Amino acid sequence: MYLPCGVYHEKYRQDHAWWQTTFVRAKMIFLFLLLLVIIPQFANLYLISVANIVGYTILAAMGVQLLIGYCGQITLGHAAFIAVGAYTSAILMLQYGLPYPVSIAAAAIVAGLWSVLFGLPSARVKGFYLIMTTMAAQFITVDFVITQYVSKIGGRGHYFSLPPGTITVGPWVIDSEMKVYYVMIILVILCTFGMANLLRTRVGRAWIAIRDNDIAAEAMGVNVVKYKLLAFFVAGVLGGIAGAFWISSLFFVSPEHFTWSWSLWLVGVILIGGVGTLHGTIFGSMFMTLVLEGLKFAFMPLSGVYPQLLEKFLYVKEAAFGLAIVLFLLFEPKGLAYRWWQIKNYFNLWPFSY
Amino acid sequence: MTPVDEVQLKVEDIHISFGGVQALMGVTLEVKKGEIFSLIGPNGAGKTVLLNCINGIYRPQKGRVCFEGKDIGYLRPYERASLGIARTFQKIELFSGMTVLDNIRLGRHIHMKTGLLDGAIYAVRAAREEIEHREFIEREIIDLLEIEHIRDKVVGMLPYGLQKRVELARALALNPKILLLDEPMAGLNLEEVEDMARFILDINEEQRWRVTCVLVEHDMGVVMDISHRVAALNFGEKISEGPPEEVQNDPQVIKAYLGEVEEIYVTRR
Amino acid sequence: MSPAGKASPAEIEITKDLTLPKLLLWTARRYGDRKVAMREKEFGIWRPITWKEYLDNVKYLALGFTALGMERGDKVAMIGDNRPEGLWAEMATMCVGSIGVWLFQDCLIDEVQYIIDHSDAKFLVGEGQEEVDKALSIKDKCPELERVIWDDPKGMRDYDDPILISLKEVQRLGREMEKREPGLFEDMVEKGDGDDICLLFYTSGTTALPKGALLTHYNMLKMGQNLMRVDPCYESDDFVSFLPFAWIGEQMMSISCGLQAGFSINFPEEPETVLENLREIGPRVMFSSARLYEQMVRTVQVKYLDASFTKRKTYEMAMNIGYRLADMKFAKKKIPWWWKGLGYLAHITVWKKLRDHLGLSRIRNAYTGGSAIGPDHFRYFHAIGVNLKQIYGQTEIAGISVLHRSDDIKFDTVGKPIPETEVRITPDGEIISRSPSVFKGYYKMPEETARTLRDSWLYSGDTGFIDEDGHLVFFDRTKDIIVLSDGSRFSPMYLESRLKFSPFIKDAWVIGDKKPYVAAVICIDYGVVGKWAEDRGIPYTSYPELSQEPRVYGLVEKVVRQVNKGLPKAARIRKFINLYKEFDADDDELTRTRKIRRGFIEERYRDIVEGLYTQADKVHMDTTITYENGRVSRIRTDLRIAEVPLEEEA
Amino acid sequence: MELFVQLLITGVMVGSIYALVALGWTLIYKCSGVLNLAMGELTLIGAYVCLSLYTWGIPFPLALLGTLIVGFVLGLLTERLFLRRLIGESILTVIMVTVGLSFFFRGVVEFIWGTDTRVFFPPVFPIEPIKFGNIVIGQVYLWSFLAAIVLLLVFVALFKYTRWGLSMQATADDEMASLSLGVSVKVVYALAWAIAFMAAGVGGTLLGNINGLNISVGYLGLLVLPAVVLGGLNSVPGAIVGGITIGILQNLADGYLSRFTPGGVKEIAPFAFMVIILLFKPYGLWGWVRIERV
Repeated sequence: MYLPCGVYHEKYRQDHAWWQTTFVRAKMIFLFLLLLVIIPQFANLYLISVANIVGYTILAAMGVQLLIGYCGQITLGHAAFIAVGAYTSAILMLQYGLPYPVSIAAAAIVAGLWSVLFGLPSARVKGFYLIMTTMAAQFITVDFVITQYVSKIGGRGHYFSLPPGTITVGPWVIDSEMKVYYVMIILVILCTFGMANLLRTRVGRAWIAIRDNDIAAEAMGVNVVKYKLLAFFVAGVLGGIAGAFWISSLFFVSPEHFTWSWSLWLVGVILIGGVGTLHGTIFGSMFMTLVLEGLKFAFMPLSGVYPQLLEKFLYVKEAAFGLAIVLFLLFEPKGLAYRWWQIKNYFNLWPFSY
Repeated sequence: MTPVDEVQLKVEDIHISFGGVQALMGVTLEVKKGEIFSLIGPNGAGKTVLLNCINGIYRPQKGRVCFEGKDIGYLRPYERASLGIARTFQKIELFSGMTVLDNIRLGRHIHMKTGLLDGAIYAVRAAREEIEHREFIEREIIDLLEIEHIRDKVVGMLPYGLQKRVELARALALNPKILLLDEPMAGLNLEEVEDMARFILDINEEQRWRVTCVLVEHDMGVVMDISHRVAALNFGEKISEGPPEEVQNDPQVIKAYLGEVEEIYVTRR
Repeated sequence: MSPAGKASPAEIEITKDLTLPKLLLWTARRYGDRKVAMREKEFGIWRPITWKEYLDNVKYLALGFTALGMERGDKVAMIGDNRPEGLWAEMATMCVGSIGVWLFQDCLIDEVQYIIDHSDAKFLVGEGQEEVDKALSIKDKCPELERVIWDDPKGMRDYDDPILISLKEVQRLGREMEKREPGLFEDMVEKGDGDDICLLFYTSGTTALPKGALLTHYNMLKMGQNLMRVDPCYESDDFVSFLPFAWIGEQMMSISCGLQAGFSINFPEEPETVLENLREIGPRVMFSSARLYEQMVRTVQVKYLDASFTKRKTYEMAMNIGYRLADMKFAKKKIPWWWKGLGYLAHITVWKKLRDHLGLSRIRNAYTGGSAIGPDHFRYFHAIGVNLKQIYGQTEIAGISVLHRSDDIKFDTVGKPIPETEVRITPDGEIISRSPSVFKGYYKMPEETARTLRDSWLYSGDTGFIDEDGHLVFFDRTKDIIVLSDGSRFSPMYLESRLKFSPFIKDAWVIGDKKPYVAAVICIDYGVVGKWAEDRGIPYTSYPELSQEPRVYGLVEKVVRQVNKGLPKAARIRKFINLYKEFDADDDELTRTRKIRRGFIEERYRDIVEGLYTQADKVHMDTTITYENGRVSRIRTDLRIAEVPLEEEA
Repeated sequence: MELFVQLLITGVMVGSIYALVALGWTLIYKCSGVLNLAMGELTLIGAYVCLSLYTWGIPFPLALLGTLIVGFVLGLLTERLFLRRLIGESILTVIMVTVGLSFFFRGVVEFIWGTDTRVFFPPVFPIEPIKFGNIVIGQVYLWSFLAAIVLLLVFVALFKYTRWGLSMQATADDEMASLSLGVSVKVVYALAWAIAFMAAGVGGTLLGNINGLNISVGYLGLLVLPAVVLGGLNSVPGAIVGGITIGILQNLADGYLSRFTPGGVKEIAPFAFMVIILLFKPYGLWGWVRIERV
């Protein structure tokens, strides 16, 4: 951590604090104001809806970041746990009429446990073989269990439609993008802080230790299997929260929202953002959502020349995403967070280079 | 410190082979409490394998490992760590992405309690525990091993000698009863070797620690200087055991080292 | 930055009755637990010690000393790094009425023995095992030594010599004493008188044996007061104590000014973390040897060499502005508004950050003393906006007699005398001074005392003159002045420090006294030149090899030419040689404060000196080197002599 | 019993197509260590190219040849542009580059050919099934099987008996040794990708002939993964056996288990089977246990 001259600590508590200088504290207060007051005040609905997608991506990618970036367990099936969360939350609200916050908590737990189930092979399996089992989790959960069984609960057909007014937090009905935005901001802030705190305490350190050197971790007294499963659990919880959040901005839930592509997309997001950093998750989510939205505007003028372009924009987006991942991995393998760090360093070290 | 006449660690008739190669063939050892016990022997004699068996990374095909009178052969490495068996590795095995402080903090893992919920909230209990253990690490370990100047550095960037020291620090953070040191002096320069020897003596003798040390080492000068007893291995068998001078002059040991004299039988003094 | 709003602190009236312990008692009672007296970076954080804790520690230590049989007038030798315990021991000693003798931490065993023996020290307070070892090895040769007190328990488990006792134990004895005789401490402090000797300083002496200067409470207090009359210190200030306590400058700040102003003293964690810790604290006041400032400039210049193009250019521009502004300031010209604007620009783009890196972003007054700092370095600090000032003084005058004023700085002078101080020049150019801080004499050396102290004037043995503005110009130690071929006198130190402004040159030694021309022996900076060589693909394996590389000679020659520019012909360096090793204090080539010991090296490198004044183009060397761990190795090598052609003045 | 034999035979026939694609996968892994998740998109490209050519009126064998050529060129290009830089990177990076490629290829395919199902028209193979007693086999299956077997044999022969094949083998066994033997590792990598592209293209074409061609044919690329896991990642015969096993398994599961569930068993069975295998044999059926050295 870079501290300016003249900042010193007389207590460990100060030394362990997140924000140690007035400048940083002011910056964070500004950020909160921006998110909670300024953006809702001045942004139009379209921007808010984009922000909601960003928030959803952050929540969804955070679990992936935890598994891949902090615990070294590559997962290609995270959408499955998001789906579990979404369906649990939806069923609890539709069938049992539970309030939204309760259903989020329940969805988180269910998704966490479901994730542990598919994390079990990680006790014995490493590398490519583990990737295979997480992939299997995706197909078994979404394409089989949810499509064939869960969606049929309550005889609602293939889709779970969510009639307006279903989703309520106490007296408030979550029925506009703006309200969804507030739900999103609160969840994102809670999850980010929770994760950041976890990562600097015992559990998080054990995860990172497993990532860096699992043999040494075990020799230092870390129950590797237990902590891997814990990582799967927490990742599942985060996925569940993401899923449960996302239904608030949908009119219906269907398995198509949680395809394998979405799992891969999330991994792409953390790769572009930066593996093993929390703000990498945020950068990646923003980058992918905003850049691809921006692409749409870039294509608009072209549609006059080639009208099919807009119609087929989805495919362009897909190809662009693929190309972005490849290019990032080849030319910026440490992701945006590293670049961010470099920029900060550039100025912190100014006028020198080290 | 003079060792107590009480067996702390006992290895009995260990056999282990890898793909037909017999790495250990019936090795039996007793390490007394408070002792610095050194294992010597030519390359490939099975010293590291033996440490790995004690620490649980390998499961011997035959034989028993007893610690403080209990058979611990069925325990996983992390369970043995929580009994008080800590170790360092021959090729440094640090968590290279973490800072020195975090590496040592991880060594406190078994003494900490924070779980998921406390950790995520951080505010009260986890914060208190972090501070308590930070205090312990700073007072007992960082100060002892003189690594104040690098506490916030990422270990991957440190020079080799300091990494060795950090590894020792991490093992020490376990507050172990017995410390397995796999070639702690390998690759160090003269000054660093002296420091390391001093640290090992401190850990063994200081009232605060009194840790039994099992040392695998090639540097004969150090081995002869600091060990209470020495055992020599060759081709997976114990060929000699006793006080340093005795083992050094054992004709069997000399024979085992024959032909390797130039490289191995060195002393940096 | 400047404490413009703050009122000048109330000055303490210094009577002949006041002593340092009395002042401590008074200050500590005034602040109690409400203010931090000192901080030590220990176990990763800056642990605060309040004034009350400070006083308590001193008190029990003092009582413990008494319990051990310390009496007024006894000598207590102290050795160790800068840490609170050192200061406690010193204050406790003074409280008892004894005399403190500080030794340099890296003193060789012979020096330790000499000083302890010569000062008749009864007690030795050492930090830990290393000091205890030293003490035990000399105790038989120092019959006066009764007790050795140690503090850091690390590695002390096997020591059972009855002479040893721990600081904690002494304090425990003190507590018992307190119970038996309450009020004893206050009585002891009360007995003190301003004219009592409080400290005995052994001067590091560039020649001969160390001499012990006797200083009184009054000397010390007056000196601090007069310094602060020029540059007030405030109780809210932070000061970092990192120079050896055995150096008068450090005592002046930590003891004299510290007690009078009541500021917080901060102790670094380890000697190797000083710069880092300095940066954390960001002191308001700093007093250090020229060496540290030179080191800072060197670090900056090395980093500058490695910075990217944009950064280098920005830095260069800002520095150009800075130098112009500094020169205008020195010349006391009114600075035009556009230059002020440019200066502000340079401040926010470069200087601010640069000072932050150096840990000088909050500095109000930075002093340099001990040895003169070179004009290039001096200008450099003013260019980046650090108010660096020269201090001139000797141990014998409690550290300081002449000082720059903030609005009246000339980089080739050391400023004007501080209040209550008179400075004169004798007809043969020697600087003499008189003030309330002039010492009482040398311990057990009446002849030396008589030579130095005549008619209450202190004869410094330095050469200088007072210029038209009343500034003292310090030339050099009289015996170090060289007489050039044209008969003019010249200070080699001036040339040396200008040479050392180049990051490539670590040390330089200029010769030319009564010689046909000036020559220099250069020690290149291994790290920087090594990097330079690597960047150019020049292979080398060791210092000797690198130093003899022709391209390195070319590099050094460029520096020499630069320095030669603007010098009178006779003073220009005509020949130089790259030495095969760096000067080293362990080889006695440098003093502990890292000044060159001219006499010694002249003797040691006689071959080189001779070579420089013959027609030869190389010198053959055959000598031995002692390494830090005691290893000795023999070196045989040829050193090339390079000739610098004289350029006609343009 | 009849059902069983019927399922078995269909399974073997479809499985041979899987085997063909799995062979391509294994080849890449063996030679360059790349775990390729873009296999499905390679089959798509190949199949669509063939279909386009066929629709323009080019006879099927020639169209297939065209597929092979396009596959070869694309394989070389892909390797040169993207994968050559990946040597020595972490497993995640390598996998995600292929994932990125798969997104890219899929987007391009969808952009050019759309997502509607297309069929080879007129049908390449006669529609009437052939009957062996009570067992009915569609001619499409039979011809595809034959084509797959022929191609498998050709590839294996290439691999075993040509200079390039041998150097590929050498590279796979020991990169350093092959370097010292003067084998160009770069060429070998490129060839592996070219062959994989060709094999996948043919596999896709054949599958497209059976069920019609749409984006879901890319699923074939995923089925390959259980196949190679079963067969051990780096064994060519293993890949062939694994491919056929998966084909059989899938058909058996479909035949026997689908009555118990609302559907989807056919697609899931290979993966469920794979997870179960991995739980008990963490390194695949023929994998080795690694000894951790510290």
